[in-house]
Amino acid sequence: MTCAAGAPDFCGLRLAHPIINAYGTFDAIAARRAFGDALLEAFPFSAYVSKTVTVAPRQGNPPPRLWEVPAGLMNSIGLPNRGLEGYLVHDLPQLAALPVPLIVNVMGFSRDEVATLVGAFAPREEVSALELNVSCPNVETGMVMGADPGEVARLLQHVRPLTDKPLIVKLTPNASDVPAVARAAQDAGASAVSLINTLRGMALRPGSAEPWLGGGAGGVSGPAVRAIALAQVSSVAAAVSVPIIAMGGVQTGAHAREFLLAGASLVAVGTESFRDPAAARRIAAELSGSYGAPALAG
Amino acid sequence: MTCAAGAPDFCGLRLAHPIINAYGTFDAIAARRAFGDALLEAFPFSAYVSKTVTVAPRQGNPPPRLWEVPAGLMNSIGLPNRGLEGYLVHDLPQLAALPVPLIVNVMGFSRDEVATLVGAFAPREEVSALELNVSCPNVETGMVMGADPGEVARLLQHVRPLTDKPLIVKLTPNASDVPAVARAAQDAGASAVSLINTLRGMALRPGSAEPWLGGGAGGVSGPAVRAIALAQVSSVAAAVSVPIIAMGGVQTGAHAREFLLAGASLVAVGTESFRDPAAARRIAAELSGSYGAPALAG
Amino acid sequence: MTETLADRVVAPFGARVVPVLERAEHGAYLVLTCADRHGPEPEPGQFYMLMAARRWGGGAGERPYLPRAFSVLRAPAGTLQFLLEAVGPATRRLCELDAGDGLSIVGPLGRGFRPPRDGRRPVLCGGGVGIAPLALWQDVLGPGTPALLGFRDAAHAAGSALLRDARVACDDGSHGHHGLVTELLAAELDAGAPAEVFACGPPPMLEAVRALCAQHGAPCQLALESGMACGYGACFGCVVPTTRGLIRLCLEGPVLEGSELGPEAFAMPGHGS
Amino acid sequence: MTETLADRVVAPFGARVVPVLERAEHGAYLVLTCADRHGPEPEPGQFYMLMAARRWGGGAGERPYLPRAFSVLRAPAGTLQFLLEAVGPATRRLCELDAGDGLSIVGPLGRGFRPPRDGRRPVLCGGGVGIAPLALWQDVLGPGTPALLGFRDAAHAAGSALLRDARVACDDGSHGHHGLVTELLAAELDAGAPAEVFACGPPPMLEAVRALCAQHGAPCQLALESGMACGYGACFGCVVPTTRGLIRLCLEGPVLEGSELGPEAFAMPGHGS
Ligand SMILES: Cc1cc2nc3c(=O)[nH]c(=O)nc-3n(C[C@H](O)[C@H](O)[C@H](O)COP(=O)(O)OP(=O)(O)OC[C@H]3O[C@@H](n4cnc5c(N)ncnc54)[C@H](O)[C@@H]3O)c2cc1C
Ligand SMILES: Cc1cc2nc3c(=O)[nH]c(=O)nc-3n(C[C@H](O)[C@H](O)[C@H](O)COP(=O)(O)OP(=O)(O)OC[C@H]3O[C@@H](n4cnc5c(N)ncnc54)[C@H](O)[C@@H]3O)c2cc1C
Ligand SMILES: Cc1cc2nc3c(=O)[nH]c(=O)nc-3n(C[C@H](O)[C@H](O)[C@H](O)COP(=O)(O)O)c2cc1C
Ligand SMILES: Cc1cc2nc3c(=O)[nH]c(=O)nc-3n(C[C@H](O)[C@H](O)[C@H](O)COP(=O)(O)O)c2cc1C
Ligand code: FES
Ligand code: FES
Repeated sequence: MTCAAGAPDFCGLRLAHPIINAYGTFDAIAARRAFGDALLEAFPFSAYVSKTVTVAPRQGNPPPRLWEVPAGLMNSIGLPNRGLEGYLVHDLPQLAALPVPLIVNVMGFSRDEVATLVGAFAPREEVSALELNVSCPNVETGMVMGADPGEVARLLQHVRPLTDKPLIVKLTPNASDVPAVARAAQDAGASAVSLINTLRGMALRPGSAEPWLGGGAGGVSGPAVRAIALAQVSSVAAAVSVPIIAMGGVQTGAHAREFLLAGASLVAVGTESFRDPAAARRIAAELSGSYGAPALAG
Repeated sequence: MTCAAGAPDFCGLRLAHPIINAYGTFDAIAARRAFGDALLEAFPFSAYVSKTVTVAPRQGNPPPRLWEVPAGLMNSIGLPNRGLEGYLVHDLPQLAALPVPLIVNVMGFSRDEVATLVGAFAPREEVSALELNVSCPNVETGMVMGADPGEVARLLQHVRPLTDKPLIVKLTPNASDVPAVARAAQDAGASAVSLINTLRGMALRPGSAEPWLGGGAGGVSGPAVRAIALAQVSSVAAAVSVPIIAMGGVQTGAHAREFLLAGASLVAVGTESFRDPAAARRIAAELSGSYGAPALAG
Repeated sequence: MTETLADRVVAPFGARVVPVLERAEHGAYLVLTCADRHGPEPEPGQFYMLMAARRWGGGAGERPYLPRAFSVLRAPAGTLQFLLEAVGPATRRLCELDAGDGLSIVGPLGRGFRPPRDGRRPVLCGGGVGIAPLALWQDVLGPGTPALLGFRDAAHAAGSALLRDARVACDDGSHGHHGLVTELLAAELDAGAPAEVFACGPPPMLEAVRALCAQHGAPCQLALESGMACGYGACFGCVVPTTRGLIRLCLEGPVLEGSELGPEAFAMPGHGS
Repeated sequence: MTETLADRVVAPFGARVVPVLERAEHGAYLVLTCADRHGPEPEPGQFYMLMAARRWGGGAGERPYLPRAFSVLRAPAGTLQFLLEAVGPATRRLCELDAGDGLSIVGPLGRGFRPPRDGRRPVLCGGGVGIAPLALWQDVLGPGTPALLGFRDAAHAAGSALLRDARVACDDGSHGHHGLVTELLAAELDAGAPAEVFACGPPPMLEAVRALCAQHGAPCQLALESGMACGYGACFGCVVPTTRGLIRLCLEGPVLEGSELGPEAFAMPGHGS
């Protein structure tokens, strides 16, 4: 199921290249406001995954939500979103207008909530695939569901019958045996798995014993976690045959290629997009070998 | 059980300051060869933990054993050591001559092997405490034993009766529920716990799909893992009342203080000693507030 | 996309590396001028995300890693100017840059100042490095626009030369009024015709300005700070509490209406210095 | 401690920051001279672990983080000289340093060259940046000691001026003998009295030297490379396979006897360039 740097076929979707966005790290609606139509003309991802949707609207965690770590970022965003209704009314029409297939990431606090979300998107033609977030380290159940193979299997058995669309399961890296969870997901009907989500971390407010982040703990991403991500992707690839979306600290085409060599079908770019909103374009170009270093622009 | 930056009492040992070495990152015998007696006069650690001893001698993993990651190091050393007999004959007499208490780190591939090791050191007056390595990510059983509360409890029940010395359990960070493992260790008689060991990682040989490290996967340490370590120490501190030895990316007195604030009694310095063999002296001085930045020496 | 509002100048998509043309010290501050021949002209109050093109990282505590937000100070003919104060690893690295070095920029970003309402006369009020966005705004509003600026000491008060006819308050009495800039502002609000205040500075100063303007019934537009990772709405990290709930400052601000803010907007760690 | 052997000059305990005094380019190489008034005089073949005192990090791929090993080239009166070739993030950063910049050093470390045995005449053989440890050794052995040096091209061959009366082989024919330095060595071994060879260079060259010397029954001392994290035996990372098993190169080397090495010592990724 791995593919070279060419045009990949992912769960039946034909994509222009293997680089997509990491869930929750690129708000295409906001980016459109910041960069105008140029964003659509040079859209950097071959598929777009929207930020996690929950049944009820969420404000997210109180600020501060960010802490810079050596070669990385720790965040405690807390899944702010308009809720299912708000997403269907406000976000979906705008995201459907993007020039690439749309993957919707959903999260429920119980199996029934996940079923509600999957059921709501099942009939939507605008939606090419669904992703189940069972790994967000910021919300109690995410940690628990995604860390246990049995829990993941029961969830999949519950929601798999509700849709024909590809169902991707995002794995948590904070588990003793990630490949076992991946295998459980595959055996219960997952079409693909994605990893890694952020690693649980913490920072203190300088000079105090209080946590810096409004949400207490946070999740670490960026280059600091890349070697850890590569190890997990490689072990999961040895355990499953469904396609893998790999991510964690990808900054260059060479990094993306390493994840493909380790067994991934697609590679997602997250934190690097914060340093350059068009980073994924450069990465896709480097991957396909067509990239020349730019001169000074000024 | 936490202590401020003063002279800590750790499991009955009176130590000059809270900074010790991270297991396997400082070979005092080798350092004595490189730096001569100056090492003993300015010994940077308040207690010395020797590299993991196994029953049989081990060559360790084939090279390459090192890979530099962003803000950190990945290693796959594989616990090279002379074995129990060699340690008792060669290493112990030399380490007993160090000016600080000696903690011996042991690892067995079965409960009986651990018992052999604990039994062998129990009568040795030169040894102030024993540490059980159940977390080394380079050896198959380490991952398994340390990730499961039941396994750890059974191990402790087996070896706790064999010695009156403090028994420290080194936890693995590659577990779904590290506090549960810590609690199991405490309930089964562990005198203290230490964390974090390295996080499982991997690198590829440039331009190939083969792993770079001779041992395949490796363990990530250094500043890249500090926020992750702080989160784990903080959760473990909330779960146990025995003292905690904290480590992971400590580079400054401020970092050490954060671990103490998060609930640790001692702080270990590992990778930073590779950048400066006397780093722990600076860190201890910064912690006690007596450190002035040095001028250019040349 | 229905939410695309023509309420701002939009940035080119992607980071561009431009050369630094000049560095000029102004007491405790540095003004960095870079070329940006192809970028749009920024509006007063907009900002850019900046990184050194080389060696961004490896500073104190192995940081910086992410870019940082900086208000545009002025933008004369195909160039951009930023006002920097070295407070941490990123600003220290930027302050090392010299002519010819590369600067990675994304912007202009965010919503800047809106014109004063109801014919009110504009009053500018800045504190410390927060005077930066007021310079370009004063150029647009007209050189006569009063600028009340507060600083810590003489080395910082040197920055007041960057605006026209600034009236200065200094904490240590070394320069102008001995006291807080909000004392100058209170007098100014009492004195003249109905005013609208445009302010930028440290959170306690902004909170004092907000409270003072509320007392005087004067509208105010406040340029806030908040820890940002991306600057373009991607990370949801920069939120501040408002009467509309938590909003992304990089997208809805950095300039917000005083009337939609309460004291809690200025009481968070990491929001401003 | 029974294993403390007086087989080496020991280093002061701890890293010290010393100022760079001079940078001098020699074709593709840089010679960096720093002060080290209080350090001991190094022995030929010993090495130091180096880091830039500032901005060590934030280079390509967010590296370097760890220090790197460098042979001492020469050590005239209270100074140290290193020969650098920019091949990655650490060497690139070190090559940026200029007079006045701080260099963090640990050393001298390791075991250097031992004198030739049985009255054998010494022959030096170096390749590329591996000529570095031979310079000080030639000074000690005497200026007449033959030095056979191999380089890739003319820009690199410029480094040959750092030794006395060097005979040069160049891959591209631009300088001296057109071919491999081991061809010069074979001729030299055939020619004179029984020799002992001292060599340093890329792994394939060292392996060729080892095999050639074995053929000729000439002992050889080879200065090897290996990826190092600490340089003082702490990390067990730098091991190389020998007839004694895996040994820590930083502690037992970097100079090893050819007789204890086989081809596998030169066939590992990360061991030399
Ligand atoms: C819209 C906007 C415009 C701005 N304009 C200017 C300007 O014109 N000129 C100017 O000098 N500054 C400006 N700033 C402020 C500047 O972006 C910040 O001061 C910047 O963070 C400094 O980075 P640093 O690395 O130097 O300092 P930091 O180390 O980032 O320290 C700055 C503050 O960040 C917090 N902090 C400390 N450590 C961390 C960490 N590890 N992770 C996260 N937060 C941490 C603390 O609260 C600290 O006081 C502006 C900010 C915004 C949002
Ligand atoms: C005893 C000794 C003496 C030396 N003397 C000299 C000298 O006098 N002059 C000199 O120029 N050099 C010398 N070297 C070599 C020098 O230490 C190395 O070339 C150094 O690693 C270069 O660092 P870098 O970051 O520039 O390049 P690196 O990126 O470290 O590349 C160098 C090699 O390291 C490997 N590598 C690549 N990426 C990584 C990674 N992430 N982690 C680990 N390994 C990686 C590859 O094999 C690569 O070819 C010596 C080495 C030793 C051991
Ligand atoms: C600010 C931020 C917000 C994120 N939000 C989500 C999210 O809503 N859902 C999710 O599954 N993962 C989320 N992630 C995790 C990313 O999808 C990704 O797994 C992780 O950042 C590793 O990739 P990177 O190192 O390239 O950023 C978030 C990451 C960041 C940095
Ligand atoms: C080279 C190296 C070797 C190590 N060997 C051991 C070991 O033998 N036993 C053990 O329990 N931990 C070992 N560790 C883990 C360290 O004790 C420590 O947990 C880890 O490095 C985190 O601390 P640091 O970031 O300060 O290095 C080793 C770490 C390194 C870098
Ligand atoms: S800085 Fe990322 S959303 Fe505002
Ligand atoms: S480099 Fe660490 S043991 Fe040799």
